[in-house]
Amino acid sequence: MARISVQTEDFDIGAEFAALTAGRTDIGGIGCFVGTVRASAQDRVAAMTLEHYPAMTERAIARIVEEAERRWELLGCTVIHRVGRLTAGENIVLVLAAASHRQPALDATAFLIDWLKTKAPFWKKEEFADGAATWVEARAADDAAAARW
Amino acid sequence: MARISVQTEDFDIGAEFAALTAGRTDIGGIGCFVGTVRASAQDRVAAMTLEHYPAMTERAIARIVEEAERRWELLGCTVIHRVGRLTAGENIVLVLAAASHRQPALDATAFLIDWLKTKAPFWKKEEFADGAATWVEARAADDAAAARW
Amino acid sequence: MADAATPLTILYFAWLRERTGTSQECVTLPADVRTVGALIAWLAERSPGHASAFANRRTVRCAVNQDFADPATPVGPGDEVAFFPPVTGG
Amino acid sequence: MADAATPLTILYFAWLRERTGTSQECVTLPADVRTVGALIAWLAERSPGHASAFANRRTVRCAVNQDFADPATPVGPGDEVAFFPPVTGG
Repeated sequence: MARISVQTEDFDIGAEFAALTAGRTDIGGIGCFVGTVRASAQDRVAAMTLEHYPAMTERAIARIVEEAERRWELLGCTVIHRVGRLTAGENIVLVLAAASHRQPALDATAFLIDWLKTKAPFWKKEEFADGAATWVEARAADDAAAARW
Repeated sequence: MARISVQTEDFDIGAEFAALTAGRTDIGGIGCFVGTVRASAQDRVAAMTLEHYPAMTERAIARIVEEAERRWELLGCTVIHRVGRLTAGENIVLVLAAASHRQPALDATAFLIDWLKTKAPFWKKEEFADGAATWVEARAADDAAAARW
Repeated sequence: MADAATPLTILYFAWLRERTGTSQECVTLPADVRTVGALIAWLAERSPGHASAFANRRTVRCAVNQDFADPATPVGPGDEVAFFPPVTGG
Repeated sequence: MADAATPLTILYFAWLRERTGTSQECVTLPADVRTVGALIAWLAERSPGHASAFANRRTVRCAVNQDFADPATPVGPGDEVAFFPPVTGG
């Protein structure tokens, strides 16, 4: 039931909402999160490259979605994660979760992005304005966020 | 900075995301919630009419947004609430909150919809398939959700 | 400032509008009506519809000049006072 | 089942790929290498790049046949074993 995609091209947020809700009258709320490439004043990230483990990625995302479906009564779910080189301001990830009421929709959205950050095989390499490039290190805060659930 | 609109016409989710993030490279995450008219199998809501207090509504929403901006460092915020008659499946409300990281974006989104449900002057009258119509009663669960923050 | 003869505007929403049969009325207050609570007691006497609208005060909410108010909030000439049920938007 | 001579496929991602200088290699295991932990110790001997990739094992994660694994997870002929840093997507 869930739509899962790992792709290089950008996603169309409006079209994904429309596809998730088309013809449905049982949905009361849709939670959504979009992650984007941030270039803060300090670190001046110009771009990043997202590497992944193709044979495993969609399967790992499917398991995260199944876990969300076990925890909440979801009426639909979309996870799209981009890979390849993305420049500052570009979309990285889209999560949508639809439910009959807002609380499960919002909780499932937060759960999905927390677990994607810690349990799906993606790695980010950041390129800085001065030409340097480094692999992003996993954050303890992300592990703590994922462990809340 | 926030975009607030109370309107009869539908909103364009993709266009609202684009307007919020256009030209920005400081945003790391955008949280979103869309509320829709739900017609469950049991209660068979065919439509609802949203009444509001025009002189007060946008001001009440602006105060809720200001409170969110006091609590989280938001980089942008959109609240659109529809009024008038809406049929099953139609959009009611859109909340967007952008921040440098996902947690404030998601928390602010949940806060905004919780407070909108309890502190903005809107009233819903539901029409059922059999022609009956009743004013929706406020839910204790909504007060509890708003009081969490 | 408005003088004592300046009317108040009273607005009703949702089922308070339906029960009173009006969305808006202008009233000139007796001198002893100086709070939302006293105003409700006074308005409830105006008609059976008003009495019905204000019968269960726990379900009535109020705003004075577009700010949420409570029974102790002062009201006076020139104010806009709105009565409505607990809100149910979002 | 694969016999003992069937090679394993080893995949490396992110800085493990950069340090080992390879994204994929096929290896035939000695009979005494039967777990992820033993495999790491054995691979670390293959080159200075491999030694560098596995120098700090706390920062190395593993999947066996596309499932997350730990040092005690069994490995054997025909398996696909991937090594990578803690994930940072989303």
